[in-house]
Amino acid sequence: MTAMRLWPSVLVGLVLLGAWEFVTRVLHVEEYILPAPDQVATTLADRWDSTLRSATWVTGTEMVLGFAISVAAGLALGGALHFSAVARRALYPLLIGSQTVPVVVLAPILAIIFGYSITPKLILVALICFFPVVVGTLDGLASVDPELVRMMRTLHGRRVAIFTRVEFPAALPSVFTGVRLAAAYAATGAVFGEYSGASDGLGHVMRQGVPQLQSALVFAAIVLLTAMSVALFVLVSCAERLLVPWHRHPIREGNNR
Amino acid sequence: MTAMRLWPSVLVGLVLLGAWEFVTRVLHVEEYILPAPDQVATTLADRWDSTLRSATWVTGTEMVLGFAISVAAGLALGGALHFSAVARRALYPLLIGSQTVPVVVLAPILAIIFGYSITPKLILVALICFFPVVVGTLDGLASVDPELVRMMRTLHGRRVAIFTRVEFPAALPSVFTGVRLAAAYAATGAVFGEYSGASDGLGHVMRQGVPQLQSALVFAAIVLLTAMSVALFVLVSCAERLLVPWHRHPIREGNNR
Amino acid sequence: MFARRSRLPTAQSPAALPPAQSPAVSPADALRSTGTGVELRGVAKRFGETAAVAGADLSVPPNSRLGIVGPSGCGKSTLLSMICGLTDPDAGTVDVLGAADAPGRLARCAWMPQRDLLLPWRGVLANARIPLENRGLSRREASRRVQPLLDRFGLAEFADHRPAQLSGGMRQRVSFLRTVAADKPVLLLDEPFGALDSITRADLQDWLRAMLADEPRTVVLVTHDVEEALLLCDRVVVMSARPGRIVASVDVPAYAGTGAAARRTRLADPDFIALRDTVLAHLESAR
Amino acid sequence: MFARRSRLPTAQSPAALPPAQSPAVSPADALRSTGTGVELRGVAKRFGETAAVAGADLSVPPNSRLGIVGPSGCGKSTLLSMICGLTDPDAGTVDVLGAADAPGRLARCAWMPQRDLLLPWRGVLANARIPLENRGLSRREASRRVQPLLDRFGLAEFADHRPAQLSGGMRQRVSFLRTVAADKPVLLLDEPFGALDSITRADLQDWLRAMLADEPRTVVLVTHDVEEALLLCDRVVVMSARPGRIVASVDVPAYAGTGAAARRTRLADPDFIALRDTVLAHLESAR
Amino acid sequence: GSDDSSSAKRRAATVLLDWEPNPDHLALYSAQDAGDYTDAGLNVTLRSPSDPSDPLKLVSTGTVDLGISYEPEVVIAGVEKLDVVAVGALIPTALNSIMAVGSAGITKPADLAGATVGTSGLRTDEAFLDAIAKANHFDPGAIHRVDVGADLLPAMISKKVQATLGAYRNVEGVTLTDRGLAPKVIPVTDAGVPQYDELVIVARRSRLAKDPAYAALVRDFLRATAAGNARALDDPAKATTTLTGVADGYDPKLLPKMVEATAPLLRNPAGFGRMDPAAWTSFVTWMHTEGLIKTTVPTADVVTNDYLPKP
Ligand SMILES: Nc1ncnc2c1ncn2[C@@H]1O[C@H](COP(=O)(O)OP(=O)(O)OP(=O)(O)O)[C@@H](O)[C@H]1O
Ligand SMILES: Nc1ncnc2c1ncn2[C@@H]1O[C@H](COP(=O)(O)OP(=O)(O)OP(=O)(O)O)[C@@H](O)[C@H]1O
Ligand SMILES: [Mg+2]
Ligand SMILES: [Mg+2]
Repeated sequence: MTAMRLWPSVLVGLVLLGAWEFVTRVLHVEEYILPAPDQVATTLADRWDSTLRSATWVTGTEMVLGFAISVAAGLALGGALHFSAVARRALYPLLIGSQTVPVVVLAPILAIIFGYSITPKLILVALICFFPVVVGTLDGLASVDPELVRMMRTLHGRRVAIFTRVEFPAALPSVFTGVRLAAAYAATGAVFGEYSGASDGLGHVMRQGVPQLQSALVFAAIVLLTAMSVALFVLVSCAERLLVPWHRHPIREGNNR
Repeated sequence: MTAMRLWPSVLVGLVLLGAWEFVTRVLHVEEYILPAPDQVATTLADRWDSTLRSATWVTGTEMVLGFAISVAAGLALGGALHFSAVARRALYPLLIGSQTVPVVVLAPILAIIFGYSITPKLILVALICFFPVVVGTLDGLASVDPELVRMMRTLHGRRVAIFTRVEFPAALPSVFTGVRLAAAYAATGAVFGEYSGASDGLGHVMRQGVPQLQSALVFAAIVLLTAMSVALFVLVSCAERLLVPWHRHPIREGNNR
Repeated sequence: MFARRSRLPTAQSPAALPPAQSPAVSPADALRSTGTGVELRGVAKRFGETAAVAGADLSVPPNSRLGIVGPSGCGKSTLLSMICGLTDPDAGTVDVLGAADAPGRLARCAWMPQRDLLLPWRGVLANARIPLENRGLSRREASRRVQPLLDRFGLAEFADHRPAQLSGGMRQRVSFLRTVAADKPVLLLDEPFGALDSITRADLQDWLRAMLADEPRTVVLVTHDVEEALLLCDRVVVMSARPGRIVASVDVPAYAGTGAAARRTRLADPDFIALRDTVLAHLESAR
Repeated sequence: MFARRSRLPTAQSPAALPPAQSPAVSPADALRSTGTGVELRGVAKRFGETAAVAGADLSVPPNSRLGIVGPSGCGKSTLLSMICGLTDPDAGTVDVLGAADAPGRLARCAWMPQRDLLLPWRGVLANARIPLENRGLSRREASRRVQPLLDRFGLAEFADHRPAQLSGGMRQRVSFLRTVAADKPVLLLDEPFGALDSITRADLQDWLRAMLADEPRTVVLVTHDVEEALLLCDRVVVMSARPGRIVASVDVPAYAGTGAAARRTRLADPDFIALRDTVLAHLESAR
Repeated sequence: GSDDSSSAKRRAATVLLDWEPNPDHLALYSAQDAGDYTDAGLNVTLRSPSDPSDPLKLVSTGTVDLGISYEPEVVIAGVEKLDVVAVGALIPTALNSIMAVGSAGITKPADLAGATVGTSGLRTDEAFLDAIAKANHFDPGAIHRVDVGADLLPAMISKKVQATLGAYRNVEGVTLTDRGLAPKVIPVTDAGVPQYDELVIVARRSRLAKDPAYAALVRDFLRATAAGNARALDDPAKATTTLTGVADGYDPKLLPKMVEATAPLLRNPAGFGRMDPAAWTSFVTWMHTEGLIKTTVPTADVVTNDYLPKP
């Protein structure tokens, strides 16, 4: 079953590897531009113990923690904004603004405030990831069937009950759209965080590897980042399947679709 | 009416400016970290003709074009993937991977393929912005009420008709979640695009200004970027109001909410 | 006390059910102590171009039962939603057990919507116990209290099924059950049994009659089934086609007994048939 | 030709309506040329633990009308969805006008679901013309063809209203209209008039009877209203409680005439009343 | 592509800079602005890269004709078998410096012992620090290093670090001075790092040998750049104006000072662009001993003066 569901990814992965190998070997794309898959694999193995393991661990920690913070913050903010159209109109431009302040500008400010610890990195990851969660949450909450809310109001439903029992569950699919996006952006966030000064992590490895023309090492880092991203993404999708079982997997069996 | 709807944003904007002014003047935060609003305003005015106007134009063009490409590509890809669960499973990891490859790695590759034109910048903007559109489209399409689809099938509805007349309209709210996110990311995308080698644009200005501690100039660029982002976002929201009128503004008037 | 009226057929202590947490209602008895029932004066409502209700006057004495019949689209559902305070009338006043403000009316009315409006992510039991959860009961306790009604309505077997897994009639029964479980002094029922076969429908009508006999409530029942209105209500009014106004009112003499036999007798009663034909004639001319 | 059967009351040339674009159906006449109507043999369906339908056998001759009544939740809707090819039976065979495969059945059946399933983003007119748009007609042309039905069903004024702005009965009428506009040889109607008041309902029943008299189709009608089944159908079957099987079948003699008078006569006819009581008795014992 | 007549069609040459336009590129922009390239029959486009390593990669692949890079990076590229060679020095001396604001109390390299030093995180910067420590007789481990990425200035000004390594004396040094922070600037080459050429012009090595037209283009480019360099030295005010047009992100008030600080560094006693192969050889050796490269590379493979105008 699981094997059946995975083979397309595996197949595409293999085709892609083949194409990659083809491009590098047959079209002779230079190794420092695009290293061949086997070079990346070799580097991955050779540098795992010395460099990549600890870097993966550091970056993975930043990703997971930053992601968790951003989901919590995004849900809280989205929920809070939902309660007031005025607050929403007032703060939405700020939220968008928060996405246009580039990392290069924020990084020094954060470093000065928080020093060169993990904190500024977490803040950067969270800042990048919380936005889709907020937008997903707000959009989900705004699209709840108003009739359901009306129904709740006649059934002793007060504001909080309506939120927790109707609005939030109804918004969950849309919330998960945002959370899924956040999961995909966590890697980018962590790399940027590390660009602003870090002594370990995959972003740091890349930053050192690029001027050293260590393309195979850089690609090995990218492979690891992608693997972690995909893992986080899959995790989120599993959580969704668990938490939103009524949705997108309707049990209406035997339909001729 | 419109004035009434705008005052919260304006108020918050003023409060924020006040707080900013306070932080910079009273707490004496260094100018190179956070310039005072009036410094930013002065710079905005002083450097508008010499630098910022043309940079804004360049970056704005990249944003709008890249955004348009990403929406088109995201819709097309999301729609295409919707038709095949196998393709979805196969390509989703690739899509996530596309979000974890950093600009420094992509830029030389793009330069080799496309040379130094606006093309690589547009590709970078599109690469950043298309992802939320794909995810929004896919999530929207997956959550269409299967009963509506069944109904269509008995009414001469063939695959394409079902898609255009039921699935796509039903998915639009979720598509717009993605498009709205894409609009917010277009600025980031353009700035990154310019990091791939540009001779004009706000990203170019910032990349020069940041190491030089030209904070007022950098913040002026950020203000311009944010303004353009918000404008794009508002534009998308207006388009949504126009295209999805049955949603989130149900005409059920007079409800006691 | 609220719980005194509770007909949830469990052996609970009367004080166990906490009072509704609505701020507008303090002691539950206050909700029923006034002399008025449901009063509408000159109530009107437009939706854009459409005049849905035009100057409706209605007076439902406390603990009496009013049936409303009328052509499709004449504003019956709109009227119910104005009574319970979910929709504001454009003109006129609505008074429910002494409350004229929307929150006060909301606190007094339980509304069974025409569409079932079940929560798709909750199973049958979880949907049914929503009003009790809203009143602060634990899930366990709330489940314990609605379980007997599930059994009674033939839904016990489906307690964990989600709405998408139910038949249309089952969904309607869950919706009805949920409204009853809210345990409010005023019941506004919008076609409560429209999706039920005649046998199940008769059964539920009987149950409702018995429940109301046991502990009277003020009921406004919208239905397309004239017989149903006449069987369940003290008075039946006929609404005209849009814009809806009350064009006829028929008082219905009470009848005793429950069960299929009493019902059959009632349906065959010439007085009843005459009454039915009167209402139908009004309805015909109301078109 | 397909269009020959079209009863959309417009003055169109018979060839104007293009054939359905389903790949399974080539010349429209092929759909109706076979001698069989709808045939079910040992059809069964389970949903997990729930046995919805158990070994149903049914035979509906072409162009005849079958009514199905049965307790709520006995599998009537499931049966319809198996006939039209939207749900695969676990066991047994279904044959519709000679087609045993699901796509073939889908091409032959128009299904009116129990829930109205209107598209929330389309207005009344746009919802009603969906089947015509699906067959390749332009919006203009499709609108032109369904407009007379809108007028006939009292929806003309609401042509641009979206479903959320309609009353329950109006939504049901749109859904019925849409099903009829699909212009298929087999009509599967799941409680088509359940949300309508008695007068509107009688009117639509009359319309349906006249339409079917004019150009017969094979109809399977699920209803909770036994009188409705008897007024509209040639034969009425009773399904047992879950797991649903056919437990009784009653042939209904035809009656002539349309309009309120004919209807009243029919309802008062002692034979008719006897028939009704027979079905009700079967229903009672089917529970 | 090339062409026999210089009047009809000018030869296009794309030059990828090492970074955004800045005072280091005075010679290039002066030449561009004064029409030296046009006079040489060239149509030169100057471009910014996404990363300083781009010029090496893209010159090596032939995507661009010429690039600006750094001597240490060119050596690394040579070791990595990139098809590049330095054909001229744009800045014939080291710019990278130990830098500290006056109040930090760092006055000589030995003060770095026990100090917190911010670096840009590059391996070369780390190696420079090690070398400085050894040359000044203290344990490299006594330097507390903080990788501050690109944010060297804020790190110094906010006193998160006492000193930095990686900043250029003609740019960051000027900024600090302008802010009245009385910076102490010690070029790394004064602290124990061997002399090297900070910025060099690189060309594609194999093509130089095979394609006479390309060789001619490189020669013409270098000659025109030399002319530009001379112009910048002659008329710094004019050069400043030229630069102001392209260095958008710089403070227009500060640019003249930066140009002023840069001008002396542009002077090459051996003639514009000349590089000292012997110095390169010892720098390669130094890099090897410091572990920056795993194998050495023949000097002739990475540097040549053959295309420079004869002095
Ligand atoms: N939200 C709304 N927006 C616009 N028009 C509405 C809205 N709600 C109801 N209407 C209109 O008001 C009129 C009365 O609707 P209502 O639902 O009250 O009818 P009803 O008597 O309940 O009909 P039915 O018996 O068919 O349920 C209808 O014409 C309907 O189109
Ligand atoms: N998708 C489903 N998943 C699980 N169970 C289902 C599903 N659809 C129907 N059922 C079950 O099958 C049985 C028959 O359902 P069906 O809708 O056919 O009943 P029905 O005869 O149409 O009832 P009603 O008259 O109430 O509409 C019910 O017990 C229902 O719970
Ligand atoms: Mg209604
Ligand atoms: Mg059903």
